[in-house]
Amino acid sequence: MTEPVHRTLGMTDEEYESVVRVLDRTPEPAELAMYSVMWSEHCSYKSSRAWLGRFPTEAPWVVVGPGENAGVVDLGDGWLAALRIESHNHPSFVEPYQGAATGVGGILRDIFTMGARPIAVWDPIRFGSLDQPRNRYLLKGVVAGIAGYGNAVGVPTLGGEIEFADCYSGNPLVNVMALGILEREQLVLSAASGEGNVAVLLGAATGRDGIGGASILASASFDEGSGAKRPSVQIGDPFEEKKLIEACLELYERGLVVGIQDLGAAGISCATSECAANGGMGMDVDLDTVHLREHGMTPGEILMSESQERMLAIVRPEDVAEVLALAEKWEVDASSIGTVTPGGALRVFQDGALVAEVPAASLSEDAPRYERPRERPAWLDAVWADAPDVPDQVDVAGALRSLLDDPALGDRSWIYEQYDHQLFLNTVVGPGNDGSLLRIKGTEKGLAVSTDGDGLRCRLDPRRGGARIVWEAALNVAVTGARPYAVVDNLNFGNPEKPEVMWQFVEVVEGMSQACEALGVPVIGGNVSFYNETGGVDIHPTPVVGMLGFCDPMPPRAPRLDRAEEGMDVWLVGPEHLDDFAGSAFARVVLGNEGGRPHDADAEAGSTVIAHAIQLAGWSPVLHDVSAGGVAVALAEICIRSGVGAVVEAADWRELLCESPHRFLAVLPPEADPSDLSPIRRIATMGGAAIDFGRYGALPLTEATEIWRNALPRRLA
Amino acid sequence: MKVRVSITRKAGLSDPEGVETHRALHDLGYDEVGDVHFGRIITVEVAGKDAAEVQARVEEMCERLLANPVIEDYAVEVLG
Amino acid sequence: MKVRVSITRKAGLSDPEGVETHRALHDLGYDEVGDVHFGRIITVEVAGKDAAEVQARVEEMCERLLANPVIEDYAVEVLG
Amino acid sequence: MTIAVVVFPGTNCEHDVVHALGVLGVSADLAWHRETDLAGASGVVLPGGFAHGDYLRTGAIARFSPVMTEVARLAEAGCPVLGICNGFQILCEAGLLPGALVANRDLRFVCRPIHVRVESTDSVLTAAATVGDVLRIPLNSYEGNYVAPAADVAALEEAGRVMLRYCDPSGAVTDPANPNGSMNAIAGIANAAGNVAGLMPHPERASEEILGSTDGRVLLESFVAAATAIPAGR
Ligand SMILES: Nc1ncnc2c1ncn2[C@@H]1O[C@H](COP(=O)(O)OP(=O)(O)O)[C@@H](O)[C@H]1O
Ligand SMILES: [Mg+2]
Repeated sequence: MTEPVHRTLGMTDEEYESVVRVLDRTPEPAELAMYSVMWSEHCSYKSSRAWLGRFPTEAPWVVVGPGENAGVVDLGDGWLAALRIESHNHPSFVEPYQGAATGVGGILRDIFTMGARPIAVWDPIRFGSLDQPRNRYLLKGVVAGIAGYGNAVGVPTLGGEIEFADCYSGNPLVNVMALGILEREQLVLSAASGEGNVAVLLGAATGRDGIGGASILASASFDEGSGAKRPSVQIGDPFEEKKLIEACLELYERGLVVGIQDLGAAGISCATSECAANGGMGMDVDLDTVHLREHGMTPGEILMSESQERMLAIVRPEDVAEVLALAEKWEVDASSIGTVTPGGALRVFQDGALVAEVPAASLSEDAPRYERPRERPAWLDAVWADAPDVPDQVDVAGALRSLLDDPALGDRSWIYEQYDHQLFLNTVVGPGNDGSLLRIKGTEKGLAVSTDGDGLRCRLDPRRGGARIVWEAALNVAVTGARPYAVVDNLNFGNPEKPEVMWQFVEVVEGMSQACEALGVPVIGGNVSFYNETGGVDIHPTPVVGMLGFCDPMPPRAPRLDRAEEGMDVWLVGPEHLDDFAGSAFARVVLGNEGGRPHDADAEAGSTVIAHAIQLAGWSPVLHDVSAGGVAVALAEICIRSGVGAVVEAADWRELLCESPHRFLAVLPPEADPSDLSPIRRIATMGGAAIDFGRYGALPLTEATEIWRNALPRRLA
Repeated sequence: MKVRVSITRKAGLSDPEGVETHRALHDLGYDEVGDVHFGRIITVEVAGKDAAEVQARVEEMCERLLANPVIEDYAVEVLG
Repeated sequence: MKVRVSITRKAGLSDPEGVETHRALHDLGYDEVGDVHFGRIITVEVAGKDAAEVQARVEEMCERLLANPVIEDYAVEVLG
Repeated sequence: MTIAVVVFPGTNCEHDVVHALGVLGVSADLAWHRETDLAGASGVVLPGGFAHGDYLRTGAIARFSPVMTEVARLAEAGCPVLGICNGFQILCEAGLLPGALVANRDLRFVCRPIHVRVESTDSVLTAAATVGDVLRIPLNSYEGNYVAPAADVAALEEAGRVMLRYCDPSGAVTDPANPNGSMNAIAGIANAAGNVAGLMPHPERASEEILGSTDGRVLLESFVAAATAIPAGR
């Protein structure tokens, strides 16, 4: 017995019935292909949509909130910033280089679709243990792919993060975030208004890439049987994208487009239907005019192709010639493929015959919505009961040795030195610090950005974990002098058809929402990646936050980790520690424990500490937030980067190694007295050739440096 | 023995280098040029007496390291 | 006609890809592997009837564009 | 005096070069690669990036752009021509400088500040510097590994045409301080007349304190001084 076609396309019988109801007839093959992709989890958010409304999305500075290709905020004086995050998890597992490369390409298109010039990329990534060759291969391939595409397309990669855990072995996470800036007049949206306007397809030729493809793949579990669903891998072409960026930016500058949309999942069918639906219009599309890379493509294949580096611009008829000429100047292929029509129908023709006719809006608006069952995982109580068994006394220097050797805590320069992180001459604080800080030339304004996630802590308590990553990201931008301004999020989860996973999802959304509300920071966009499971095992619930911070003016000399000097004092700013070891690096690396229940964020303390950080950033040589590895690792990073030791005078070992939230270190000149910035206390003095914890031992600086620098390279050699 | 491995991208996948080189050849006036495709050759010196055995070993190297079977095809020729 | 161009680095000039691949093969236990050299293959579809003429044209393309004579050697085979 | 900064499809450092020259008080104009006349320029910069995607071979396709005929003419006429990173690669491919740049020794892209030692001041790149100066300047390349037939390298050395060599912070030329495996640790060279020069590191990325270093300024200043000294577009 052969399976009905809709099932091979990943559609349930009920969903198929809805298509029949919408059309009031049996769908043609091309139509079924369109619905199957547009109604996939990846495109329709059918399992998550009900919950995403919880996020606070409003603030006076929000220009474009969630729903468009990227969120946009106002920076004053006519300047806007656009931010967006996406996942490319499954494609990167199939082919790490191209998967990651095309992830970068896709996220950049989301930015310049808004009219913005992309100015920076971040890459939060997660893998299984580097003990396994396959994971080393994946990490190297992903980093090379991000470098290969990002560097060549000419957009610097300013940071990211990396975690390792077994749950990512069969399912690495590759998220990418991009930032753009634009002047207000250049903002464009994806609405096709105006009957008779022309849809111009710009960019690469259309081939059989990712047919039935990337989006379906990202909407189903990944197991042995999924070979059949495997799309042909897409090959990224950064050169084509670079030309496309320049061509589109010039189109906007000359006011030649009415609306524009990038081609991502579901290719032409998605772009045409969304443009039409957003403008309350319809569109006639002629597939014979699409520039094809391969012979004999069916209408369904052309419509669904996920070939990279393509854009769909909506242009007034009288401007078409100028648009085509401009494309030619930039050596970008372009052709008119459609016309905006009244009435809301998307009609597709090939060889003069009508091959599909659907209500454009139905592809997105009539998509199914599921409120899937939720249930708190039964295993959680046992996990909480398995709290780290913390000893009375610890050799902090010894523990630090192990922590600095952890691949997620050691030096990440092996990664970020493969990325151009200086192009455009905006990078005031680059990777290797907490947040990166970019200047906007010709203004006093600065943008700070950090990406943060914490799979383990979110597994232990998704609500608290979700809140804490938001607070951590906020502090990471605050230590560069910027105030938290907007958030994008990437929610990487397991199979939503499992009630435990849905419960985790909803808890995370709640925790993140509470933190954003307390901070007064709007969520301006995001992405959901479900079905991150292999062989029935789900990944940790892994939300990733991208935090945009803003300052105007920028600090005259923003703090950096490498500016500590002999004789300076080290102050610990933040509330008393809470003995918070659950999910800490110390528990994981030194005690081998991954249980317990982490403490919650404290909105009041968090806000105070962020205000202190912003104030101190105006004049402190070094500020560094305390996160994985606690005060001990934070201090060690300052010592290593500045090339000077430290003597810790007053601190309990628990204070040094636990990971209570809302704390940072400030290294200040000896004459400074910041004690009015309570809660604050002096804990160490910079100097000497060791990181000296007194009765808890001392680690020679040279040794610490050696261990830290080699943590990643020695595992990848 | 000297072995030549030829690695080419699987049919149907895009080949940006080929496209750009095609464009450049036409700019230089070589209008007779049609499709251009890029690949790699790796020549490997392998100690061994038996050609069939060497062939099998190098094919294994291709699967494991030299080629990326997800996007590439390879051919191994033992040149002797 | 289909033409295969093989381009290899001139002997004596450094070939980082070859060196690195040699190292990686040994790491994987292929101790029988000696020298490894990297090169590119470019296959070009050329309109033309006369093999010798096509060969000459493609050699010219190599001299002008496809190879860098300072550091590379090339070989042109008309496959027909 | 104006300086032409050439833009190929895929070039990406053109605005950075214009900005850095602006910091020195010099104005520069972008010139699209299809232009055939740069007669108004008294100096030409080929900036970094990935001209034509660096496909086929770095610099290979760019060298045939119409503008390169004009660049060759100006070079011949003694006009200062500077290639930075991809620009250096293009000058080599075009035969205006000897040798070629191939993949880095360890096959990884390198973006970080490195040190170079000034070896000669006989070029538009180094005239304002002092032999022995050690400069800290960002490198940003995958194909930064300078190679040439041994005889060509010997001839370069003989003629004192190596301008910059990779070194450690103290100025010592050591193997670990060579970031990409370049022969003789060559980071920058010039033609026999000294008016055409190329280097892999990016001086424009080291021209403002706020970005971490100003060591690249002396190189850009050398170039600007040379451009000022000659009449436009000879
Ligand atoms: N995958 C990556 N790509 C680029 N930079 C990275 C990556 N992972 C970490 N980094 C950089 O290394 C530094 C330390 O990262 P991390 O410890 O995660 O920062 P924090 O704990 O302050 O959030 C940051 O500057 C970060 O941007
Ligand atoms: Mg931090």
